Amino acid sequence: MAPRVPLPGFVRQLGTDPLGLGRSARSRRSERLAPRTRTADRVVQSICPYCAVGCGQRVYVKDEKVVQIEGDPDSPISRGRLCPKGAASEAYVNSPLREYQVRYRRPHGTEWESLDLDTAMEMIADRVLRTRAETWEDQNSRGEPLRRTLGIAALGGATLDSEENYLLKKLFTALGAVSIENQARI
Amino acid sequence: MSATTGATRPPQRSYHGNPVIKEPIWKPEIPWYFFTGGLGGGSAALAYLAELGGHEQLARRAWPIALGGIGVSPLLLISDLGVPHRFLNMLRMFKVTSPMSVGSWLLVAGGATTTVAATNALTGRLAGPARLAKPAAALVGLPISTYTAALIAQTAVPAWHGARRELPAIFAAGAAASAGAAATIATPVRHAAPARRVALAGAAAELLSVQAMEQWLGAVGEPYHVEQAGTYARAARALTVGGALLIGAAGARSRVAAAVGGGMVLAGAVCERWSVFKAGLQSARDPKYVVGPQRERVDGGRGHGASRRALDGRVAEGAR
Amino acid sequence: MSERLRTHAWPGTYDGEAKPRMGFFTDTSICIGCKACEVACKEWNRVPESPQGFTGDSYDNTVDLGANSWRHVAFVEQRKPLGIDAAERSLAEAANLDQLVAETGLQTYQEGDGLRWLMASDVCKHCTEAACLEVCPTGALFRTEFGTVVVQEDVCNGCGYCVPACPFGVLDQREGDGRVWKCTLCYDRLKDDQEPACAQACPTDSIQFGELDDLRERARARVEALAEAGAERAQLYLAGDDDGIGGAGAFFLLLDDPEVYGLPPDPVDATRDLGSTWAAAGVAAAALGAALAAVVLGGRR
Amino acid sequence: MGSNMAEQHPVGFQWVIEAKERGATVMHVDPRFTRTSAMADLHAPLRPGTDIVFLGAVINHIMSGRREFTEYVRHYTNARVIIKESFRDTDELDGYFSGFEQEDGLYRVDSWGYAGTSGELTAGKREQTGDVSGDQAHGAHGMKLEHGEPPEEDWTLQHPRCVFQILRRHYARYTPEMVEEVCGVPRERFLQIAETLCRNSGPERTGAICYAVGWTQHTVGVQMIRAASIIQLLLGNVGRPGGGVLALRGHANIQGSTDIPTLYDILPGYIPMPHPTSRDDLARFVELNGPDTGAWGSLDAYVTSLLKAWWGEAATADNQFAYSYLPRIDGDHSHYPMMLRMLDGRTRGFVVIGQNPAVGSANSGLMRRALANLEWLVVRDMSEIETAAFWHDSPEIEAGETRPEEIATEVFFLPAAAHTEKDGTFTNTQRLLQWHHKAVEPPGDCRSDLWFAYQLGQRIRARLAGSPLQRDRPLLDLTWDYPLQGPKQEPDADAVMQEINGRHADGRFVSRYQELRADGSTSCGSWIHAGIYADGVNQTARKKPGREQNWIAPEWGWAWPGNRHILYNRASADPQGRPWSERKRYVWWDADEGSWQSLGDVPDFEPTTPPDYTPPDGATGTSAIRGDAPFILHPDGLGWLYAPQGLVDGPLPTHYEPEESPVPNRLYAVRASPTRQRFERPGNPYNPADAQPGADVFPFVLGTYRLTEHHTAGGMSRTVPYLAELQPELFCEVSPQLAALRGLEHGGWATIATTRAAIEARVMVTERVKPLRVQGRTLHTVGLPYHWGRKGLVKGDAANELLGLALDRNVHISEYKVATCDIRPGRRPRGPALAALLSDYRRRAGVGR
Repeated sequence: MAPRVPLPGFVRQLGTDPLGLGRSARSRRSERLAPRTRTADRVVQSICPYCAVGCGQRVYVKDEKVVQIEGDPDSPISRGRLCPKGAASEAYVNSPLREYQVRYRRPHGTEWESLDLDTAMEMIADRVLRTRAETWEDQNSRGEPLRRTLGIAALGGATLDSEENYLLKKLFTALGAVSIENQARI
Repeated sequence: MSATTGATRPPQRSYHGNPVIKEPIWKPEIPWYFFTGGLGGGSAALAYLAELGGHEQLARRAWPIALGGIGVSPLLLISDLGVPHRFLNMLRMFKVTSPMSVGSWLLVAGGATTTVAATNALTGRLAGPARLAKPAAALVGLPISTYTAALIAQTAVPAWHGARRELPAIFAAGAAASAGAAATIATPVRHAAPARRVALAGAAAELLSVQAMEQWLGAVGEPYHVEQAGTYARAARALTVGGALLIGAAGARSRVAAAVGGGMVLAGAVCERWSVFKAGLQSARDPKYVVGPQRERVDGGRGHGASRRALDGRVAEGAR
Repeated sequence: MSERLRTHAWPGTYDGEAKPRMGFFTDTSICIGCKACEVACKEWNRVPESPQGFTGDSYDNTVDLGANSWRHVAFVEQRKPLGIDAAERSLAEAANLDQLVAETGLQTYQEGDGLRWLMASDVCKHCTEAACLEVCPTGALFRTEFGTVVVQEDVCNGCGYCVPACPFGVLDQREGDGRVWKCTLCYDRLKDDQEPACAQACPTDSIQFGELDDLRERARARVEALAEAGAERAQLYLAGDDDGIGGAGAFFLLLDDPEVYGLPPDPVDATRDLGSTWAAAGVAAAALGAALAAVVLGGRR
Repeated sequence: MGSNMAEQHPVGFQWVIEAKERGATVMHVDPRFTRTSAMADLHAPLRPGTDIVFLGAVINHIMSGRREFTEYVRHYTNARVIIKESFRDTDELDGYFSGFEQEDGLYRVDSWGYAGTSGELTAGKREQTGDVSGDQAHGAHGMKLEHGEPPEEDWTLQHPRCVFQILRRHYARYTPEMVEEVCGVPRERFLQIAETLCRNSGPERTGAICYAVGWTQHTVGVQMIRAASIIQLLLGNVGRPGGGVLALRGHANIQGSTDIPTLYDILPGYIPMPHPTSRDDLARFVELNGPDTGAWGSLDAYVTSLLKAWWGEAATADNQFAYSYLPRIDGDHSHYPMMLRMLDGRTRGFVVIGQNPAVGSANSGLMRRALANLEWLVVRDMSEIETAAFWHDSPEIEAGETRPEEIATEVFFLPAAAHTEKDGTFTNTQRLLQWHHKAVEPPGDCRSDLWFAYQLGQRIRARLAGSPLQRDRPLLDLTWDYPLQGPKQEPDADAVMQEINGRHADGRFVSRYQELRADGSTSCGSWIHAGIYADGVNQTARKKPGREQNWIAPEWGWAWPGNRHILYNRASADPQGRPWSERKRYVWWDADEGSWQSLGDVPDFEPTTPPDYTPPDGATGTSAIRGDAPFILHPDGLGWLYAPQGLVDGPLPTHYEPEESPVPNRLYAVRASPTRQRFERPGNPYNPADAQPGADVFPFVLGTYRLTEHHTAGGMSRTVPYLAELQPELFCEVSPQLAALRGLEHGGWATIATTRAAIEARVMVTERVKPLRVQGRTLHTVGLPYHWGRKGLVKGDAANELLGLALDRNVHISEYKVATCDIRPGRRPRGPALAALLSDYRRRAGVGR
């Protein structure tokens, strides 16, 4: 698609650009170029999901899709800078290997099967309660209270928000499932 | 994998042995175009001169050869482009600093004039325009034969840029040899004397100019003798000499000898272009050709001051 | 706009629209080889992946600049003699001296234990005299209003002339796409007064972006300081305005000679010899004409 | 030391470069020459696992040369405190402290306490199951001190049983020569570092020590960090700007997931999980776990407020505020015992959220066998990580040892929302909570883990509605109604944070933890976060640009507790409340105002307690802390050079060899830490160590570490094109000498083996890894980054396959950082031949399956 330039370049050279190295060679597209940070619908301030330095990130959104993530110059910790992982955050949230659907594997199965989210949650709730009931310990040998199950374990939290950790700890503790851990101990 | 003992080595003079500049990315169409461009341009000149000299039969054969050469050239160039459908962008600008830009316009001019000339030569029509087109085609054909040398010389490839004064001569000689040889093949012996003379002159000039270049270049010219470039160079020399001798000895009497001799000279010209092309790739690939001469210039005080040590005080001087 | 930054087409062809000439000063003495610049550049410019596999060239698996790597961090591991001061005082005795730092010649900058690990982020030089720009037949390459050199993806037809023309081997053709790509110094971001992605990401500000004049000022002060601190091979590369390419828009502070990093020690823009090249071509053309005339017309029938 | 900041925290490292430009000296002590070493003024390679000898020698260098910051030490540390008669040090008992019980492999700690005190709870009673978490009060909680003052002190620091003298004697044998012999660090290099540290301390100057898992992942990890704290206390670097011991933590919210812990042994705010012994008596729980003095003196207010937050109306004074709803722990339910329970079939269900034990945990093969023994497994992550794929893609399946059909585990994979698809906070490594705003809705089935926890809770509560069972009360009485937002009905993170912040009875938000009451009138999800929603404003979402604030930037985010950026910053003023120097001014007493002032931080002290305040008899909580005692969380308000309480393996850091080490312990008869946790069972063999028969089968030291380009086990980087291509293949780093010894070719392949597994890696021969002369031998190190696995854009073997389980009993963290191994050229065998290779190694090492 030849560029729709008003005048051919070699004509525009006749003015101040005889060698044709500067403005006469600039195409209409280049002239009107704008970064997607300006053409985005909105930008939100976020924090990098990788390490614990806590660098500030600016997330740009266009048509309800993350189109750019870069450093947040306002952050006193990172001053707009990022490491290779932080700089790759957009490629991480839009990774080609990211999963968007629930997948289920039946015992002894050889393939993943699909399952809708609601059914999965129902099945999980059933299993939690079943295992909890089967492995409930009310007291120890000295009659002191245990009121717990070690039949259910949970792992994970260092990559989750503090609020998520809070609800998980609150729920599992109320369930009596005391054996929960995360990467802080790895 | 760098073959050395490990990632750590005493301060070495190249970065893990990697090239410093990039090899040209052109495909085989380009060395072939060097040949067809020269053939086209040379034949146009030959055809016009033949007419001037009253060699009607010769001219009637040389013009179609010229058209063939000039005609196939754009096809080769367009096929080499990364984005062929944007070939018209070649005429977007006219840049004197770019031999390829100037060359593109020359090719347009050459193409048009040679088409008119050849049509006239073959069909007699367009006599009016042909009166102007023929000399124009001849005139334009000359730079078309040599601008390609300027093109490759205007790169960072040491073997090419170093030979910028000699390469045009080689390409000109090559054009002459090709034009002469082609005409010798295409024209009955009795009308082909001038063609034979051009073929012989061209061949001789080609051999001499290649020799001169290699003398002059010294170490930078090493790629021309080694590996593929060397093989093509030796083939070129053998074919050119053999062809010339055959034409010289029997070309006047035997159409077969003329044809075979002409073919050999043509093949010689093609090989010479391929030798020049391959030498460029080899020269860019090995950091020693790029870094060696530059380091010598710098250590010999003839460098351009790309690097300034703080301690030797030249920073202050460089920062006037 | 100081005289010394002037290029053929900037600011001349832009009159009022010209902006100050922008560039990069890459101070490799504080580069920690993290490759944030490589990733930030590829992410911003949507540059395709370019896996090269495990190279064994220290921590460099990017290998070089090219159509799919517009920034390239080089890693050079060097064994150097430990620079204890001449009196060969053992460090223990020296340790008890008062001004510990001054006396013991505490190695400065990347000279631990006789071993040195150089790291440097390479990029297009945006030369003052840019061979790629000058040889480009279509005007796809052009000098922007910021004095930088940019390939316009809507014009480039992949003729490939700029690839061998660049004395630093920066440009390359992208497989499957046909066009040539290189660093644009984030031309689109500059249009919106934003810092290029690599410079903004660089954690230690080894990559500094700004007006070329200021950057050159800063670089001179920096290399003096480093020299006094003992880095005797510290040197500015392409920071002047009278070297073989008239000085670069993106210049460097290196801790060793350029070729150690894969950079040419004395790059020259081929266009400087354009005159002699065109002359040779012209003479050869004329000679060809004359010779043909002589041979064709001069001979007996 | 114990870290690689330039590579693992590059953007944090900008401040090290900035300091260096202003003349700071950067010293990196690490087994390898890394990108941090490249930037350092000085690099000292030391043998992995010997950090305590190095640090102990620094302590010795300080004390023998009287280089400590005397006034700071006398007033702010427990140097002056006299210890009990009964205490015996390791020099007398050749490697043991007093109180060691051979059968339990545990110490009874009451012999370590301050003279004249009681209440130190034992680390473990014999009748317990010999595990660690008996009634031990965590951290510094226990120990009863009247009005916060140690009964017997000697301000002249001369008394033979005062901490200062015990410390000096304990480290007398940690000499520069010992460092050279045990750590392999040249004597001069060590002295240069020790001297630079000393010279860079005192009123005018401070120095910082940064560490990471290079210290924590050892069987003596906690004591390594303790040693650094002792150095910083002796040099007066704690609580002062530019000082401190900075933990460089590895995950975005690992600090947050420790403060509000998805961990088994603590409740939010580091409140210990209750044990069976306190039965249903809240007061007994507080009695057992809370000292009377110091900030922990208000434990009753904190735990009561937590119970009110969780069980609201159902928590009343007459039911001990639903204390009985809390389940009890009575043993080590940490990560590895958890996995071993799965192997033994006693744990049947497992929920894994944003973690990847199949390649991220030690002895990965054992982990996958544990997963294969589960009834059901739920994995929530962004991509199909190895933990989700273990049943169809694993080294065992590749080797034909097992087939998918034989694995019975039912697996649910639920896609998770990214950090850009949910609101919430990350707590960074400096306790700073920063809000990240949701940019877009989670796509497809992706949901946040707020959603998952909330939804799971709702469905469970629905099923249990009307249940008569007492065990279901905690679920039914739980406060669990959070406003839901957006098309995916995600719970409102702000509402959760408000619950964490806590409210008064009248609904007003709590603004300081000091407002919390034990009478049930306040609720607070985590006392250390009280004030995070002060004045109804989400303090963590404050984004006042750094350039519009001073370098402390108090109006960006919110640091717990109470937005205090530097903890114990009272110590940045002298005992009379004056700044130690103008250069290091930070917090000081303003007599006219009658309160503590600061450059911009919140003073970490009772605002109006004057420096000369001495607590009255019977004072409790922080009012029992003297005006010149900055360490308000300790019962005595002092910095603990000597830890009388809170640790299971000793009051003073002591060098022990790692679990797997080619050489003996040069300092004591005890080879490795006597309290380390080992698991003698199939699947977890240990390489023979020191002179044990078969130790020569694994002659080389194995070190594991990370690269900048990848993130921990690779789950968040191997799926990212731009990161995967930067470091595409697992490689091992070996010295030219080791390469020559074993015929390893640069760029070629090598197989690395231990009794657990054999993996393959490309070979990087480099001088950045050096052989070390140690205790008369030349020891070679094999370095292995551990980012690879079988999923993602780039694949490879996982280094964690090689490691065994040997834990630091204080915190149950396994020794990832050092082991022994063998290395040989060529790729590892495939199929059954792999198992054959392993059994050959085990046979030669004399070790069972």
